Amino acid sequence: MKKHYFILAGLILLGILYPQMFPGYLSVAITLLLYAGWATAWDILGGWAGQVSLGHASFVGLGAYFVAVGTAHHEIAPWWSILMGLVAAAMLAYLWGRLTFKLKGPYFTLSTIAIAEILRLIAINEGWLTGGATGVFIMVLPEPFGLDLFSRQVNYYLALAFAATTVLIVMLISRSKFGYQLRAVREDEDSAMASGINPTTVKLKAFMISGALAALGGGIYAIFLSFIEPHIIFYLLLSVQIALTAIIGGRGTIWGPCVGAFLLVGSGEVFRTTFAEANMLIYGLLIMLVVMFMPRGIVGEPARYLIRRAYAKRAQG
Amino acid sequence: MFDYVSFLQNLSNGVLIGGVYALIGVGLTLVFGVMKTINFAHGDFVILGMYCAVLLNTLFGWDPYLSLLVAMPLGFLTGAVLQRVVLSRLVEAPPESSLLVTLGLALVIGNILLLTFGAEPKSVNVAYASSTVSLGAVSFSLILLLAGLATMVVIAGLYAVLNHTELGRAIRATADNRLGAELVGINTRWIEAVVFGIGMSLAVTAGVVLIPLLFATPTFSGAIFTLKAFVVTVLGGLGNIGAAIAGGLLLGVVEVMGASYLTSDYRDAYGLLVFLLVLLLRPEGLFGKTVKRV
Amino acid sequence: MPSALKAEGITVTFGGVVAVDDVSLDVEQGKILGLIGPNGAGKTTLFNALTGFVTPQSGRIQLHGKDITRLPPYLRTRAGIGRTFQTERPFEELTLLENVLVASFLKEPKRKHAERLAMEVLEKVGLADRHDQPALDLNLARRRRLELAKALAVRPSVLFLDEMMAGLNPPALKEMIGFVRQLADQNLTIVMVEHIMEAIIELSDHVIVMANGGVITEGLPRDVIEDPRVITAYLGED
Amino acid sequence: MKKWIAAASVAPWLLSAPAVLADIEVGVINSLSGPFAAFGERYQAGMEVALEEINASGGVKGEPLALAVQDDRSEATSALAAIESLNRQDVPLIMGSYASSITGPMAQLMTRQEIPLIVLGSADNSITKPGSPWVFRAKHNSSIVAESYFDYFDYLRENFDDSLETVAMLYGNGAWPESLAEEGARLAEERGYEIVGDQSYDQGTSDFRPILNRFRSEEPDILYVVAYAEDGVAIARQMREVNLNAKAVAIDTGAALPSFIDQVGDLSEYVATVVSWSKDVQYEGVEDLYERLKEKTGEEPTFYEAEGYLALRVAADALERAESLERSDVRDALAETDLDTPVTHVVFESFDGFQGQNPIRSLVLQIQDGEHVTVFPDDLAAEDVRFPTPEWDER
Repeated sequence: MKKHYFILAGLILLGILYPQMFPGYLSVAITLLLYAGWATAWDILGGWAGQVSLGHASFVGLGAYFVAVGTAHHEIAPWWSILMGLVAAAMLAYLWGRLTFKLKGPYFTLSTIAIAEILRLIAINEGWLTGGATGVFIMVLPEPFGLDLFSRQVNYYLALAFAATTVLIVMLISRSKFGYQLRAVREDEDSAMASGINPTTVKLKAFMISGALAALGGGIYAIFLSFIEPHIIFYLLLSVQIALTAIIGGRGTIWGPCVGAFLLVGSGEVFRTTFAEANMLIYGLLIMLVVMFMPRGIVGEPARYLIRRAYAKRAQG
Repeated sequence: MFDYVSFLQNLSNGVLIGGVYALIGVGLTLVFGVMKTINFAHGDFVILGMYCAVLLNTLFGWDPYLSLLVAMPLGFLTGAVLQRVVLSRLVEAPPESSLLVTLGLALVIGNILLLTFGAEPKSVNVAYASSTVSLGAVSFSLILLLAGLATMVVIAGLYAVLNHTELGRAIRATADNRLGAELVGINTRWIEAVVFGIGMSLAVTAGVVLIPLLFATPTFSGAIFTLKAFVVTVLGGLGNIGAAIAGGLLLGVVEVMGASYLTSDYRDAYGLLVFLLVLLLRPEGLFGKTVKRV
Repeated sequence: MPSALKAEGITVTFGGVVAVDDVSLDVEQGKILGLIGPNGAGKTTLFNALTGFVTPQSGRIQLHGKDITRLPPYLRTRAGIGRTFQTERPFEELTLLENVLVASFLKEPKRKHAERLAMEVLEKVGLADRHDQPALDLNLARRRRLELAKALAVRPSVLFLDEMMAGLNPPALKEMIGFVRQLADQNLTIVMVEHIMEAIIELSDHVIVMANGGVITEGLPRDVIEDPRVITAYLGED
Repeated sequence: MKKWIAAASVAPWLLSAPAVLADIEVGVINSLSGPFAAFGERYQAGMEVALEEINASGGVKGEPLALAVQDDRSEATSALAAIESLNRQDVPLIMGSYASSITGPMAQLMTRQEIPLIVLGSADNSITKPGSPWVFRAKHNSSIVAESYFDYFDYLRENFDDSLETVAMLYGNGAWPESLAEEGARLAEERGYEIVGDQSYDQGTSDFRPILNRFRSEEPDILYVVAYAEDGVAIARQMREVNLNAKAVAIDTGAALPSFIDQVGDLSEYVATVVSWSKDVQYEGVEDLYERLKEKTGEEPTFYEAEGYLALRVAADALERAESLERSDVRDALAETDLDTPVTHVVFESFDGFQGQNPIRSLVLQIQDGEHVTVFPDDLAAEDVRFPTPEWDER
């Protein structure tokens, strides 16, 4: 376990130095860090609790809209509006989970798509609340300690802090009572109940943490874009991308979602500049190949192999 | 005063649109029934059918309905091959793998179409595109009527195959109880390929039938069709062919009535709300068999 | 001896089919109750009704005098019921210790204490030396022992064992019987569903025989298995 | 099929990316893949025609001009990455992109990084209102377009039928349709029209019958529709189907494409639509441009290609006049633009809260005998307006 903390510390250090080394590549890095954070947050529900959601864009959208509408229409500082967004996301997750957690497997997944689509339509049609389909511009932001929140560097460090926090939370969860409860519920709810675990409570907690963290990233995303529209924020494809990032990296692993983000955002950027119009085709093929040949994900598959090998060695020795 | 004529007009429009939805949904429900796989590329299969009709129309000037002769068998073959090459590998993989691989497949199909046909929306303009058939004060769109007719023919055909052929018995046996089917000597792997082929063939058919009505866009409308197909099948009951028709009609009527008498802004939300209610209150579908829950 | 578990008039129906028909039982503290009967007799359903996984249509269940009839399974666990499952599925990627931790956290929220408790039960079932191995590729006998350790880790006062002996080879069977004996000696109350007669005879203080959802006879193990009704019930099935 | 070849042939070229130092490169961020690719391709064709023209007449500052094109995959984050990538190549200015959801974030970032932006496709008001000193748009915006429609309605009211009063609005729920509807509602009130129907729809299955049936009972004089290509076609067909009549029918965006006439046929007659450019507009050089655009795409050109052409002409003009290729010099040159092109006249002004916006005169086209014909404003018109639209039964 210690090694995970060392890896995280090393990566954070690398992350802090990155803008000095590659000052011209910050936007890609911010996107990558946001996806790493979102996918890790998604994984708390989707991987650790085993409930595959295709509606996480709703939480991203909630966080983004709290920040954007807060600053643009109500002059609320982003640190307050993001807190409000976190609470709202947790509340949404609570209600959402209460409503749908009795559904299993694909039925739960389908219900998340439906709810996310309804939320998208609300965001588009209720202009008094969201600014409507024409979107919201963030023109001014306060400057805490003289920091320009619009600058790429500040965006970058916010995204880094977000991704690092999310990973740290997952690391803490993975070794905690809650983490073991999550695994128990994922594997077998009956067996979990026999261990005195209330599956609904555990899943609700996971959903609330997952949703709130996704909303946190959403708030940073809004500042990063500084212009948001419901069509792109509450987008089904964003939900799908978040889920795919975690799944391709490896569900229920600490580093899987981050590796997924590195691979998908990184390769997306490489394909964008090299394969021109074919880039989405190659992206789709990549997803198919990983799912077909590494069904547990890029981190999950070798981890399983390593455990097997270590066990086999010991059995011999 | 309540306007009965426009009510009947709206109701009949809802039923006709519902027929189209049913046609989109029936392939998805068949595949789910046998393979327990949720196919996210289903909508893109529909689009493939649309492009097939467009291509045959531009090359040979064929009427869209004529291109069914090519599209249906081609869809069947492609589907069966896809199942053998891609999906059959995932039997041992975690349960959501097939869902994910079809998501990837959807991206691949959409972008192959984009590279081949360009991004411009394509359609076939038939002379009868806005013709109507009148019955008293109520008029029906000819194309929607044809689509409804196609739905009935296709579903009747499917019903006949499932209930009156050896293959159909094998498919139903596999859907009911896979292990049991294997024990009586049914090659379930082969059945799955056939079923996926039929599913794709049905999706392609829907696309061809829809082309006089809608535009084919390579990367955009696939997800919309897939979503509609999900709603239809869940409303009816996943895996239940007959119920897909009922689910489609219900969705069509709910949407059209909502758009007519409430507000059209939330048209798609009406269907989704009913979808959620059904999921939560009757997960086996409105018209599915009651499943004993233990 | 006070009664540890008491059930009165338990009836369970599924869509009109009566699976358990008006069954009552009473187990004293520290005793072992054996539950036998042919397949489809309703043993497992009764077992699930007692542990909370099935809701009975009528009847009352008391644990140490407290009514638990309406409690969901996890609250029954917290009230003192532990159980094993026939289809045990350990978390393959976790070590044996971590597998047991899931359960031992219930009574010991601090990780250090939870680990100590988990080690204790692993020692009890003889898996302590393997505690840091992943549960991957564990053989059947060890999986059973791990399952038993998980059930014990919630510190139950009444332990339900669901066909723990099935499929074990003779030495493993002997071992398992030894574990269960020890547990009872430590004043744990045990209810076991079992097909292996050897285990029933050796362990049970009292045996209930079920067929078609009802109790056909009960009593001491030796008496019960010689009861002609029991023999008919089993043979009739073949 | 040619796309496949293009994709395959461009890949190795981009991988090796030989930096041709002699050229002056301007940045282009365009939607070449993803849902907006249909538009991106058209802008690209227009820019290429302008590029050929510019280089044929000696390039810029005596150097050949080249385009550094980056795909934004129809999403904002890729566009932002593309800005950084072009920034590293030190381009003097960037043109882009189609959707407001992409162009908005681009405008914000480029203002901060002080890179001149020439808007390619986005017509959303918010891009140039309040705008920034670094953002320039030669094409129209939602206010200008909505005003053109209502100027046209006013013109009809004054010259043909003073009873024109009621308006029914139908529009998609995207940014552009919604903003045109908002502006339309505002102008309707200002100019004394009554809104009798106001319905939006989500993208999807193109069934407008419920809405059109509703409108029919309101008997509007004017139908004001904002819909993209496929929806516009469906709306026109279904109007006939449900027998919805109006004296004036305007369908924005969808009806401006040649494919609209192909798909809708005779039913498209009398439909009006506002564009920034048309092949029969009375500007100099229009026929020549039309021919070249047509040759490039092999299809009937549209205002999209023209806007792409326009953007690069504006860029080249500013680069030519700029004291150096420093961005601040290029910005200053852009601000002083006063350019005649076959598409329109370009100056960048501040007015009504806009900044860096060309107060372009939009054109109203009407479909007459299977052709798009410029009918308004008067001095740019090629033909007279046909009014009123006859009822379906009388056609």
